[in-house]
Amino acid sequence: MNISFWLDNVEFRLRLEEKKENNIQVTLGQKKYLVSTEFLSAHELLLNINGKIYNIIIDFNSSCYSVYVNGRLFKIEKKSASQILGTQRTRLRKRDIKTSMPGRIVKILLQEGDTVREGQAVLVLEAMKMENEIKSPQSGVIKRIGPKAGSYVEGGSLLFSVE
Amino acid sequence: MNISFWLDNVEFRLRLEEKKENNIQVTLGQKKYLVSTEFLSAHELLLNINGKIYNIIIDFNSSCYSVYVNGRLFKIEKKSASQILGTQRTRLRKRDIKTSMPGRIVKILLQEGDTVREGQAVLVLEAMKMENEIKSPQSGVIKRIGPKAGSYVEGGSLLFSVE
Amino acid sequence: MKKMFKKVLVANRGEIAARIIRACREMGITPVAVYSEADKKALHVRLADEAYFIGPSKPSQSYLNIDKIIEVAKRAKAQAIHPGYGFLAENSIFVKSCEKEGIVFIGPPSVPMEIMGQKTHSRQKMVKAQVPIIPGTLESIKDEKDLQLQAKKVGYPLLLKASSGGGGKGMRLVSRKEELLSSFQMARSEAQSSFDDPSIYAEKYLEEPHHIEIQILADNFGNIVYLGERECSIQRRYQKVLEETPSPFLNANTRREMGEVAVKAAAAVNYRNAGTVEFVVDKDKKFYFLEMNTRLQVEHPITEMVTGVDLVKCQLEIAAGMALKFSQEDIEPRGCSIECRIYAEDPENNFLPSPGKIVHFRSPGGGLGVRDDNGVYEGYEVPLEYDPLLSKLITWGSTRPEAIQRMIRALSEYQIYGIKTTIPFFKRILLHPKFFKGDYNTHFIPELEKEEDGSGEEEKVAALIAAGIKSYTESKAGPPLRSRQKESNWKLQGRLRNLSNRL
Amino acid sequence: MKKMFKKVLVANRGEIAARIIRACREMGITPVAVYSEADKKALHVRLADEAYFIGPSKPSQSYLNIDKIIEVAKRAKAQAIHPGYGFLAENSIFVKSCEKEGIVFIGPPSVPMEIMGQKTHSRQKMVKAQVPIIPGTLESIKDEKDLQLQAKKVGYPLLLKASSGGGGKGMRLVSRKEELLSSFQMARSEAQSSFDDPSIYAEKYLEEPHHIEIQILADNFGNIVYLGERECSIQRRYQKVLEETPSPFLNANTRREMGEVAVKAAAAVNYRNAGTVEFVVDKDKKFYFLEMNTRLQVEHPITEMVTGVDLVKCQLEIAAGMALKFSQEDIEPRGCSIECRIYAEDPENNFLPSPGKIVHFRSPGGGLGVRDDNGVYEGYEVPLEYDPLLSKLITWGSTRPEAIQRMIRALSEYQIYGIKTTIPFFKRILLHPKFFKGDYNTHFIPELEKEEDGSGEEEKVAALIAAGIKSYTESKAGPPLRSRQKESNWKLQGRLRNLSNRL
Repeated sequence: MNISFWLDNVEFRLRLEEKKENNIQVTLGQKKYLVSTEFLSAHELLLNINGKIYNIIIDFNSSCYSVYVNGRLFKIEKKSASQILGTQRTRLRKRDIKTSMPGRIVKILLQEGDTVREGQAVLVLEAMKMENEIKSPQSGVIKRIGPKAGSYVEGGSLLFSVE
Repeated sequence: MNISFWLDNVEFRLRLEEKKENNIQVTLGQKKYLVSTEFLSAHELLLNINGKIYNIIIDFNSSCYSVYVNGRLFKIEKKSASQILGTQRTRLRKRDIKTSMPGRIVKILLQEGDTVREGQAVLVLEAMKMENEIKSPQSGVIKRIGPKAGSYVEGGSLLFSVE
Repeated sequence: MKKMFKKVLVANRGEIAARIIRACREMGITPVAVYSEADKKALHVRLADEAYFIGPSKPSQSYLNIDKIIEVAKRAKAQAIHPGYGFLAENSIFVKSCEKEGIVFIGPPSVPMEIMGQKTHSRQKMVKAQVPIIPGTLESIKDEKDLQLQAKKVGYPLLLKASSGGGGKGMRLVSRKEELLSSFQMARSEAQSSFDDPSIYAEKYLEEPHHIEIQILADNFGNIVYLGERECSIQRRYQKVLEETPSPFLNANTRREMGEVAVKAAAAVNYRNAGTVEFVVDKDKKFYFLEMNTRLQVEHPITEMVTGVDLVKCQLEIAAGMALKFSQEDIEPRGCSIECRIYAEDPENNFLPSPGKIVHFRSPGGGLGVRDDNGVYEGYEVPLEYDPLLSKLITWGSTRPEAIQRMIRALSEYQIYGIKTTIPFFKRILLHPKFFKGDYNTHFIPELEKEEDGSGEEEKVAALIAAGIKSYTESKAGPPLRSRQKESNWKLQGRLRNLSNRL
Repeated sequence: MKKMFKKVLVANRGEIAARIIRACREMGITPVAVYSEADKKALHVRLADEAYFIGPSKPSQSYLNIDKIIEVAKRAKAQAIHPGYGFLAENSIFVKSCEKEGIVFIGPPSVPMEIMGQKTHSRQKMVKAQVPIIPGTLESIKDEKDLQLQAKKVGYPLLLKASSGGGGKGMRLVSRKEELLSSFQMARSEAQSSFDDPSIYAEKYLEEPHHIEIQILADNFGNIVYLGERECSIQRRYQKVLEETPSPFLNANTRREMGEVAVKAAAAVNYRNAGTVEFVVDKDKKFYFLEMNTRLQVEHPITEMVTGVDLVKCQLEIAAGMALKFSQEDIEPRGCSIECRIYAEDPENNFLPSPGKIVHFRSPGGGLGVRDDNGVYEGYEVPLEYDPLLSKLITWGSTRPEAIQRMIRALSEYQIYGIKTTIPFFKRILLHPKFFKGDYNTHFIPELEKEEDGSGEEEKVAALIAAGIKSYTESKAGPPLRSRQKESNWKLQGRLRNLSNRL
């Protein structure tokens, strides 16, 4: 079986061939791996990759695997055709940045109409007793800033729009 | 609501009255308890009984609650009419004692035809590296002993019958 | 002999409430928990013998609500209140309320608490007690004219600090004269909004500074002992991230001197309770009093690991009027200990908080030399309203390398899934050659953050293979049609890549 | 300086394999696990860096299969094998196989192992080394005539023991002359079937005996140290149940003498590795050599807790040819430590084994002074084929009461649900006034088992209320018809009771 995954916007192609029971050869790039698997539960895997042991937690929803290995989380996408097109399009379109956490707006660093680079901080939100810089996920122009400095925002409310 | 439970062949009657939200008064025997509850999961309860905290794990199957409190397991039966009758009858009838574990029969202590008291050891089974006395669950006469001394038994096989 | 309390109310939540509740249980004291709306299912409630609801999730309406907490203490017939750290732990109004109601506050009396809470007051007091302080002003700066005068005396670079401050708020580093006025104005306004007091004072900025603190214990009978130091220079945005004891930077001489000075500082304010005297140590191992924390410190466990002293039990005994059971000579730290503060934050995304449900939780705590003071459990939902500290993972080793390697091993076993945590960040610190050599100061993390994180390649491959296996297993179980669709993705995605490249 | 191994195979399973794997990881050694069919999902496999399948669940076909284990070690390029305890740990044929293949066996050479494995040999050797042994025969009893002669010399009560024995098998207590012959015959046949050797010897039976053992470490350079004792008198059917250090029964003098004698015993057989010299101590504190265990002991953690020495790491260093890093004067035990062996057994049903799936698992390990060496996890199915030890819960305290109270607290937090465990039984031991006073010997548990278990009333009420609440909650959620049916049960059951009374 051949599968194509996307991780951090890079494509990875895997080829899986069952050699004998519970022994799958995985080809990833130029390398081959011999893999055997024990399912500890639906979400917990004990993988043996070329003799090395990995404890893995894996979740699947909306065409994305969340894979947790040695304390790190990887979001591995299994994009369908239309979804990839969709993402590519919205990437160049207007983006509304919302907050997942309620908190207090400590500072607003840019104004409406300012240009912004990808990764540049737009405002500072205080939540869980910490101040957090909220950054723009893409370069563009700040079209709108929702809250005022010093105000409280609810979870899910708009922080700013960038286009 | 009134409920009747059986625990170790003793009947307990409970009366439950909802006083306000998440505040239930439970009457058990002469005593009254004010109880509030948080469900941590379907099987895990955090009970507050008269201000005291209890962490409880509870399972339900075949008309029996398995309740785990402070390291102790209680099997609380919620018997239906026919089940109670059934138990009473089998109690006086022939009982086949089977082993849940495979193991080796180290010793046989009684012979077919011997009378036996409730709790008296009938044979010794070695399993999980330990020797274990298998006792009669009721007084009566040993009708049959399945295995021979020194033989291996599979899980589920008959050890002895007592009537 | 004085009698131990029968019942103690723990006016806190999270890991520290769990820690105190366990100490109470081991002393035969009935621990009473309090909880807000968000904490109905919290670990500290589950561990307590009794628990009382105290109001909405907002701290000001529950954990900071003095009247409510006193009322519950009276209702539950608790003889004493342990405040933990944070919330009401350094609130002298609360201490006075307890005193008025005849409830024992497990902490210092209100007077030393007030002196140490006000930075310029405590600096003056320390000067009198011949405790070295960082060169700078003893009074708040009066006005802009005074500012110029004092800055000239102190010299550049200098730090402007809020007199009522803490935690880096209302603080500014001034490198040149040109920055002085604007920095002063910003510091003042921040101090005003954070502490309701615009007072600012100036301190000399020390080069390559270390933050090192001394743990002390003081009873009602004038006995004061120090229990060694904690090296707290691994900080991010003025927040401690990792602490260790002993400090790899100190020598035995400086260590003893600092201990003796810490005892002097505590004696100068008639201190009682566990307490921590914080110092800044410069590159020449000269040390200066920074502040005193008049409470149990977050990082107290590493001191317990090397001394064998249970600091919370000592606090309870001191508050009950008992004398310390040991003297300075009895305290012989053994081995080394490290603490990693595991936060619900995303280290790959500028340490943004990451509240939410812990779907899977497996702690390495419990192995030889591995302690885990956590406040969570599998299935628990980390609330938004409070500090994001999930766990303090602590290791002990007979040598520093052993403690470090044990920490690396323990971190590799720690599984918290469902939210983001700082676990991967600690691996970067611990595996850094500078850290392993013990050659670091407060600049360590800012410098580390500039370095590329090269790790994680092996995990990436494992993650991709895991996703592949999972996908393969599902395709074998599912209808054949679906797996055919998957295969055709290759072609489709090729087309799409071409398409998107043209957009 | 000798170099540490790069890769070590752990020829064991369960908690001890997990323990050794963790030590390897902390030393930068790649640990290699082996596993049988039943252990595909076992914890020790999950913790290892590499893992190899070695055959069917039956120990003789996997963990006891010398050829298979040697083959895997060679395939994995492991330089050394750690046997843990049990399985191949005291099998001198295995040691010789390793020697032949150039693989380092992490344990003693085969000669001291063989001497100590044979009870009459070791008794003779100890007599020569002026180590006190229990009065009795130095040779196996030749025949029934010799039996009468020897029994007269030894005196009653006496113990008949298997020369190749251990674990209470082939052992008989003889109180009177009349019982001698039949006991001898039974002991012989049991010894034959258990050890394939019918040899029996006789020992004087000591009154109110204590089982106390001394931990030693011996390197290749003639350095031997003792690391204090472990009191192991809390036994059930000759199996240790709970161990503590220091022994509340010993004084400093006896302790030092026993340590020195243990070193002498080890030196007499040119011992190398960690080892344990077991003694019987009578009511007058006279002590007698019982046997030497030439391996890591199950209860080794309590010694680690008070000395700060990682015994497994020492084993690895000694096997790699390094000298001990400390001498006798450096070993200063601090505080007290207790271990409870938590078995998958039902204490309310004559300790019948209770294998099966662990549906819910929450360990108290990781809190201050609480260590949990376990070999299981939530969702794990405890196999039928092996020892039912689930976990060793260990606490440390600065005093004995602190260690005990900490253990009681920790046990109260330990949740293992789905199988029966010995946790409730430990609460009975720890809360017993005789145990708390430290006034016990090997008769403690047999006497305890005669006492009524009066505890559990409060839990019973809580369990009934919990079932009531659960039932109530379900009835509110379910269809109204069902809850009406439940209410009518009252009447029905009344009728049934009347009916059944008449049967």
